[in-house]
Amino acid sequence: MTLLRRYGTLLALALIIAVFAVASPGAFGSMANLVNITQQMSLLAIVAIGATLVMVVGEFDLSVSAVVSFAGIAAVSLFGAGFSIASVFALVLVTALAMGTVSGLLVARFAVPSFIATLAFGTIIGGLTFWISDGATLFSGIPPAFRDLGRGALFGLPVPTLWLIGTAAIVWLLLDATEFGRRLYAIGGNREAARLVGLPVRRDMVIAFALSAGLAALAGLLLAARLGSAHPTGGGGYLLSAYAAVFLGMTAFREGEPSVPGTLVGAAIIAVVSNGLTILGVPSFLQDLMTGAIILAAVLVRQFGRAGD
Amino acid sequence: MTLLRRYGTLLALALIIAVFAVASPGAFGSMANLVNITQQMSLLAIVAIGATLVMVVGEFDLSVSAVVSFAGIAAVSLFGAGFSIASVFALVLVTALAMGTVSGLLVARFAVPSFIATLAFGTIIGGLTFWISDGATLFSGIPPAFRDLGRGALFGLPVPTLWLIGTAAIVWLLLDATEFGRRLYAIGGNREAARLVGLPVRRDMVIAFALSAGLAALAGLLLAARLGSAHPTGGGGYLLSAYAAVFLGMTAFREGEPSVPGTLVGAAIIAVVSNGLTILGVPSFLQDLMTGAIILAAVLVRQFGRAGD
Amino acid sequence: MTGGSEGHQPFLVLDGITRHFGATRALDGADFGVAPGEVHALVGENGAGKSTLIKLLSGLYQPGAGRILIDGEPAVISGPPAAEALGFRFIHQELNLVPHFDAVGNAWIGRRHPRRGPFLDRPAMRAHVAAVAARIAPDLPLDRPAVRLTPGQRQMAEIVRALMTEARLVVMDEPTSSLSETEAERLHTVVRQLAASGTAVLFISHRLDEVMALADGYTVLRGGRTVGAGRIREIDRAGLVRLMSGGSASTGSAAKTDRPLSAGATVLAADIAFGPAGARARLDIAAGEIVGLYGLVGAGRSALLKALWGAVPAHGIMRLAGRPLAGGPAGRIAEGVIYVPEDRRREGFAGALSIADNLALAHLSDFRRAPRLPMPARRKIDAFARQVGARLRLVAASLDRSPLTLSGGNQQKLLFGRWLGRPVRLALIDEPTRGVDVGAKAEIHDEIRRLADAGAGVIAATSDIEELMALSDRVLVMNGGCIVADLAGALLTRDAVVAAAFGHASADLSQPQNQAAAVA
Amino acid sequence: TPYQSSVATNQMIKVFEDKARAAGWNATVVDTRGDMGQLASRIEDVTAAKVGAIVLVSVDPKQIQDQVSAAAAAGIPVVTIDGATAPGVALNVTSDNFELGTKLSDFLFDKLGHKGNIVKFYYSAHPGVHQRELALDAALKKNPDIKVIAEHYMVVPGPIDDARKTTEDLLKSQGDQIDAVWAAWDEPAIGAELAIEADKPDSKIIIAGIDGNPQAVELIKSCSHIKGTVSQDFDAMAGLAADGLTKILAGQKPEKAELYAPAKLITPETLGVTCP
Ligand SMILES: Nc1ncnc2c1ncn2[C@@H]1O[C@H](COP(=O)(O)OP(=O)(O)OP(=O)(O)O)[C@@H](O)[C@H]1O
Ligand SMILES: Nc1ncnc2c1ncn2[C@@H]1O[C@H](COP(=O)(O)OP(=O)(O)OP(=O)(O)O)[C@@H](O)[C@H]1O
Ligand SMILES: [Mg+2]
Ligand SMILES: [Mg+2]
Repeated sequence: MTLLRRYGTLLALALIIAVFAVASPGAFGSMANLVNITQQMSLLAIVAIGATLVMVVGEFDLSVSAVVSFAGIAAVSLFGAGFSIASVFALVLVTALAMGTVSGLLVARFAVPSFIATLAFGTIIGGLTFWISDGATLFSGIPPAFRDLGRGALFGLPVPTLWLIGTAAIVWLLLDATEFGRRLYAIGGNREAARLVGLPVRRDMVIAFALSAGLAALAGLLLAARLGSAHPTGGGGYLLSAYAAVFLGMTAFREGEPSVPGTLVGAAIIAVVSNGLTILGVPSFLQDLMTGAIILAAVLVRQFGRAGD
Repeated sequence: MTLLRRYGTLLALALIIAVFAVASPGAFGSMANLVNITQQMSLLAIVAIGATLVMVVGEFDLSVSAVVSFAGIAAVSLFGAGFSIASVFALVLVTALAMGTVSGLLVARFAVPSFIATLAFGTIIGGLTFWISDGATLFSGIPPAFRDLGRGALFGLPVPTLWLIGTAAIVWLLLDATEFGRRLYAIGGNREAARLVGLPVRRDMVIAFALSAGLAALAGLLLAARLGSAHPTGGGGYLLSAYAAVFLGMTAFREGEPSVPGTLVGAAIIAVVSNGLTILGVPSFLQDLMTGAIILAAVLVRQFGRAGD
Repeated sequence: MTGGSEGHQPFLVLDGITRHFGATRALDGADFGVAPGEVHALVGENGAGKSTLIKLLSGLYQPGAGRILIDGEPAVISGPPAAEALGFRFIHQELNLVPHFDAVGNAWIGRRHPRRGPFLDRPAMRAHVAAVAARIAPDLPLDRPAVRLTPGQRQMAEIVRALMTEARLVVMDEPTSSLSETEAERLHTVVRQLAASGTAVLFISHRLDEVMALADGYTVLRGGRTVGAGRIREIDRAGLVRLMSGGSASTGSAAKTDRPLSAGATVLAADIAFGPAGARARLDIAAGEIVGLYGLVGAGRSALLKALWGAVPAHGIMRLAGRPLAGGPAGRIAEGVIYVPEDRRREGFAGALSIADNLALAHLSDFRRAPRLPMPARRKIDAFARQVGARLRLVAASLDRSPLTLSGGNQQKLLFGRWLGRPVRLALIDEPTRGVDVGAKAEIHDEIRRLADAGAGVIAATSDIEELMALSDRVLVMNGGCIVADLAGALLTRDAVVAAAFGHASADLSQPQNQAAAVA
Repeated sequence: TPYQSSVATNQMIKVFEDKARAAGWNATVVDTRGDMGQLASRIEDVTAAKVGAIVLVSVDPKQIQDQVSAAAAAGIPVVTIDGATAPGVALNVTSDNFELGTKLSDFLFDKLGHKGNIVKFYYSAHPGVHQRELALDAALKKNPDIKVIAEHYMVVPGPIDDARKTTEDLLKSQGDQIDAVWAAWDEPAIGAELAIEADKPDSKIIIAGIDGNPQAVELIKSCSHIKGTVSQDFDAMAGLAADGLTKILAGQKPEKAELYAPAKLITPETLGVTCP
C-alpha cells in the first residue's frame, strides 16, 4: 500500500508498458520501439525539464512554446545568412537565455504574475518569429551536419535520446545536489521564508526562467534538426504537454514537488501512451479518450494507495 | 499614486482606448465600434468568467476549450437529430454541468492536481467531440432561430453583449453578494481553514467547476449560433486568452483576487487591443509584438504606482 | 536609556525609530539598546510594535525616521542578507519554514552548505544539525518534512536553525509560545549559555514569569513608543504590567479564580482511536467543566481535538449528550460544538477575506438579509465584528483589512472571537492564548469561564502551565498519543502534571538541565 | 494528418476511408492537431508497426523528410494527398496550389474589372496555402490597379471566428474602400461573409476562396457576398490516391509520381442560380 502511494505513478507507467507489450509484443514490445520511444519523448522532456525548473520556484513559464518555435526559425534563418553551426547554436541559446532573463525579471523584479508575464512575452517572441520567417515554413540552407544533431544514433542510442540523458543528468544534479537547487526548492516552498533568511530570491528566480528558456531553445534547435525544417508555430504543441509531464511527475515522487525524475516519468507516460495507441491502430477519437483516461488512471492509482492511509 | 496602484490596470485600459481613439477617431472611436468591441469580447469574457470561479478557489480548469468545442458540435448534431432549440440548450448545458462535476470531483474528492485532471479530462471531452463530429465541421440543420441567439441586436445592443451582461451580472452577484461567494473566496484563501470552520469545501469546489464548464458550454452554443457552424476544435483559442483575462483582471482590483469586474477589464483589454490594431492596419507580426507589449505595460503601470510605497 | 549587563556598553542602539503603515503607527519613536552577553526582554501589549521592531532589525522594513547605531556608527540594514552578514539571527513570530524540507534542510537554507566538490555533503549537513538539536530539542524528528511537524516542533526547528552558526545577536519573537514547560526550560538554558559566551539575546515573550526569570535588561513598548527600560532586577512583574498597559489594566496575574463547580451531566463521551500510529483516548467531559489538556510537544493534544472536531479520521464512539456526533465540522457546529485551532496562519483564517468576513465565516447564515435569502448583510457582519473587537480589545486599523495586517496576538483573538455570542455545548480549544498579552489573556480566560458557567463543557489544550493551572478544573495529560493521567482536586498540582507529561518518555530527557520539577 | 478539423482535409480523409474500406484495407486516421514534431513521431510509430502503407493528407513531406525516407526504406509505400513530391514519396495526388491561387486571383480581378482594393487572408505556415499566396503576388504584378489594402495572417484553429472579427474591424476602419476579399481557403471567406452580412449587408464587396467547402457552396447558392470558390476535386484526389495505392501494393509502379486532380470554379452561375 505504501509502495502504491509513494510510487503509484511510476508503477502506472510500468503497467502501461506491460499492457501495451502484451497487446502488441512484436511491434510495441520490441527493443527497437522502446528505444524509439525514448527518442520521441526527448524533445518534450527537454522542454518539460526546463518547465520543471520554473515550477520548482512555484511559477509558470508559458513562453516555452514560443521559444521552441523561435529557436528553430532563428537557426534556419541564420544558416541562410551563412553562419556556422557552432555560432548558430551559441547565438540562439544566448538569445533564448536573454529572453528567459526578461521573463524572469518581469516576474521576480516587477512582480507581474508569471502566467500573464510569460504569456505576453511569449506573444512578443511569437511576433518576432513571424517577422523573421515571414510566417512561412523554412527549409533551405540547413547543413546536413546540423541535421545529424537531431537524428541517427551513437553508441546504439538515438542522438535525441543522448541529448535528453545529458540534459536530464545535468539539471537533476543541479536541482538535487547543489546549493542552487536547494535554494530554488526553498523559494518555491516558502518564498517569504527564503527572503527572510536572505536568499537571493530574485536572482535565483531569474536564473530559473533563463534556464527554462535555454532548454526550450535547445529543444527548438533539435526539432529543426530532426525535421529538417522550421515552422513558425512548430513549438505550439509543447506547452500543455510539457506542463502535463511536470504535473504528472509531481504525483510520482516525494511530497508532490516538481523534480527531474518525476518529469521524466511524466514525459514517458505521455510518449508511451501515444506511441502504443498508434501502434495498436486505435482510431483517432478513441486515442484521445484513452489518453485522457490512462493519464487520469495513472494519477488516481496513487489515491487508492492513499485511501488505506 | 495610490490611485495608480489600486486601479492601474483599469487606468491602463482607459489609456489604451484613448490612444486608439486619437489614432483613429473615425473608425475606432466611433460609438458603433465601441459597441462592436463589447460584442467581440463577449464569448471570451463568458468563458473567462467561468474560469474566474475556478480561480477563486485556487484551481485551474484547462478543459474549458474542450467544452466550448464540445457544446457547439453537440448542439449541431442534436439539431440534426431533430431536437428543438430549448431542448438542445438544456441537454448541452446539463451535459456540460455534469462534465464540470466530474472535473470537480477529480480535484476536490480525489485530490488530483487540477492542472492534470482538467487537461486529461479535456482530452477525453475532445475525443468525444471528434467521435460525435467525425472530426468534421458541422453546419447543416441549424435552425435560423438558434442563429439569432448569437447575432443581431436588441435594444440597440448586440445580442452576444446582452448574454455577457446577463452572465456577468449573475456571477458577480453570486461571488460578491452571496454566502456561496464568500465561501469560495475563503476556500481559495485558505482551504484548511475553510475546512476547519465547517465549510462544505468539496461540494463548493465541485459547484465551481460545474459552473465553469456550464459557462464554457454557453459560450460554445453562442459561438455555433454566431458562426452557423461548429468546429471540433473551435474552442481551442479560448483557453489561454480566458486565463490571460482572469490574470489581467487580478491585477486590476483588490489585492490580487480574481473577480468578475477584473475579468471583464482583462477581457476588454484583450479585445480592444486586437480590434484597435486591426483597425489601424498594423501588420500581423507587429500586432503580436504590440499586443504583448501593451499587456505587459498595462500590468506594469500598477507596479510604478507601487514603487512609491 | 538601556540596561546593559555588568559593565558592557550596548553595541546595538535604536534611536527614535518610527514605522507607519498607512495611518497605523506601528512604531512611533522607539528607543532601544542591547549589550553583548545580555539577555534583553522586549515586552508590550499585543500590537505594541515588538514584531515590527524586529523586522526593522532584520532589514525587512526600513525605518521612517530615527537611527540605527551599530558599535556607535549609524547603520543601514538594507535587507535580510545584510542582517545575516552582521551576525544577526532571527526567529520570527510567524514561523517560516519551507514546508517540504525537513529540519536539516531548513536549518541550512541561506547558509553555506557543507560540500564535497560542487555537491552537497548530506551526511555532514545532518550531523551538524543533529549536534545542535541534541542540546535544545533532542526529541525533534529531524527527517520529517516541516508540514508534518506540530507547531511546537516547528518552533524548535526554527530555534535549531537560528543557533546553527556563531551569532552576534539572536532575536527570538515569542519562541516559547507553543512550547511546554520542559521544552521552554531547555531553551532557557541554551539562552543563558549563549549569553555567557557573549552573544546578545533579544527575547520577546508574553509569559512574564519567564521574562522575570531569564532576562537581564528589559524594554517596554506601548503604542509604538518606548515607555520604560532598565534592569530586570530593579522591577517586578506588576511594574512591568503597569508600564505595558499604561497603568490602566489589571495586573493580569494568572491567579486561579474559584468557580463554583456545578458538575453537570456528561456532555461528551468519547472512546476513539485517532491520528498517527495507534493513538487512543477515552474521555468524559461534564457540562460546566473546564478540562485542561497538557503534554509535551507532539504528545497528541491537537490531534485529539481535531479528531473530536471531525476534521481528521477517527474510529470509535463520540457522543454529545448521548447522541453520536457525525457530519464533520459542519455537523458539530450545528450541534453547538466550537473549535479554536492552534495554528492561526495555516488553520485559522483566509487571508483573502477581511477581518469581519473571517469572523463571520463559521456561521454565515446568521447574517442573512432575510432568513431564506443566502445573501449576507454587510451591516450585520460589521456589527458582529465590532462587538467582538470591543469584547476582546482587538487592536486593528480597520475591520475591512486582511487579518494578516494584525499583530500576532490580535490574530489569535480572531480565532476565539468568531464563536462569541453563540450557544455552546462543547468547546474544543487549542492553545487559546498563544502570543496573547496578559491583559487580553485574562479577557479570554473570562470568556472561557463564562462558557463553562453557561453550561458548556470545555476542553482547553495549552502548553502554558500557568494558564493550565489557572483555568482548569481538571487536567488530562497526554503522552505519545494517549491520555496518561486524569488529575483533579488535591491531586492537581504542577508537579503531578509535569511528572505525568514525562511519563515513560523521561528516559530520553535525562540531561541535567531538564529538571522540570525544580521549576514547579 | 495534422489538420483533420479543416473541412477540405476531412473530406479527403472520408473519401479515402470509404475507398479503403471498399478495397478491404484497414485504415486508421491519426491527427496531430497541427503539430509537425508529433506527426514525425507518429510516422515512426507506424513504421515500427510495419503498416502496409502510409497516406499523408495535406502535408508537405519535406517537413518530415527523414521519417518519410525511413518509412520508404522500410519498404512502406508513402502516398500523399494534397502534398508534394519528395524523395521516398511513391505518389502525390494533388491539385496544383499555385494554379488554384491563380484561378482565384484571376476570377476576383475579372469581377473587379482589374481595379480596386482587396483584403487578403493568408496562412503561410502551410506550404500549399503559401503557394496560393505566391500566385496572388504574381497576379498582382500583372494588375497594378489592384491594391491589397489590408492583410491578415489567419489564426488556426478557429479561422472562421478570427476572420469574422477581423473583417468586422476592417469594415469599421475602411469599409468604404474594400471591394473584395481574397481568402486563401474557404473558412476565412465564410468568416468575412458573416461579418459583412451582419454589418454591411448591402455592400458590393465580393468574396472568393478556395476548396469548394460545402458551407461556402451553400452561401454562394444563397446569393451572399461569396461569389466564387475554386474547388479542388477532393473526391477525385482521394480516389486517384486509392487507385494508385492499389497498384503500388500490387507491386506495380504508378505511371507518374505526381497526379493532378482538376480544379473547377464554382460560382452562382455554375450552380444555376441567378442573383440580383
Ligand atoms: N503589514 C502591516 N500592515 C498594516 N499594519 C500593520 C502591518 N504590520 C503590523 N501592523 C500594525 O502595526 C502594529 C504593531 O504590530 P506588531 O506586529 O509589531 O505588534 P506586536 O507588538 O508584535 O504584537 P503581538 O504581541 O500581538 O505580536 C499593529 O497595530 C499592527 O496592526
Ligand atoms: N501529518 C502527520 N504525519 C505524521 N505525523 C504527524 C502528522 N501530524 C502530526 N504528526 C505527529 O503526531 C504527533 C501528535 O501531534 P499533535 O499535533 O497532536 O501534538 P501536540 O500535542 O498538539 O503538540 P504541539 O504542542 O506541538 O502542538 C506528533 O508527534 C506529530 O509529529
Ligand atoms: Mg508580534
Ligand atoms: Mg498542538
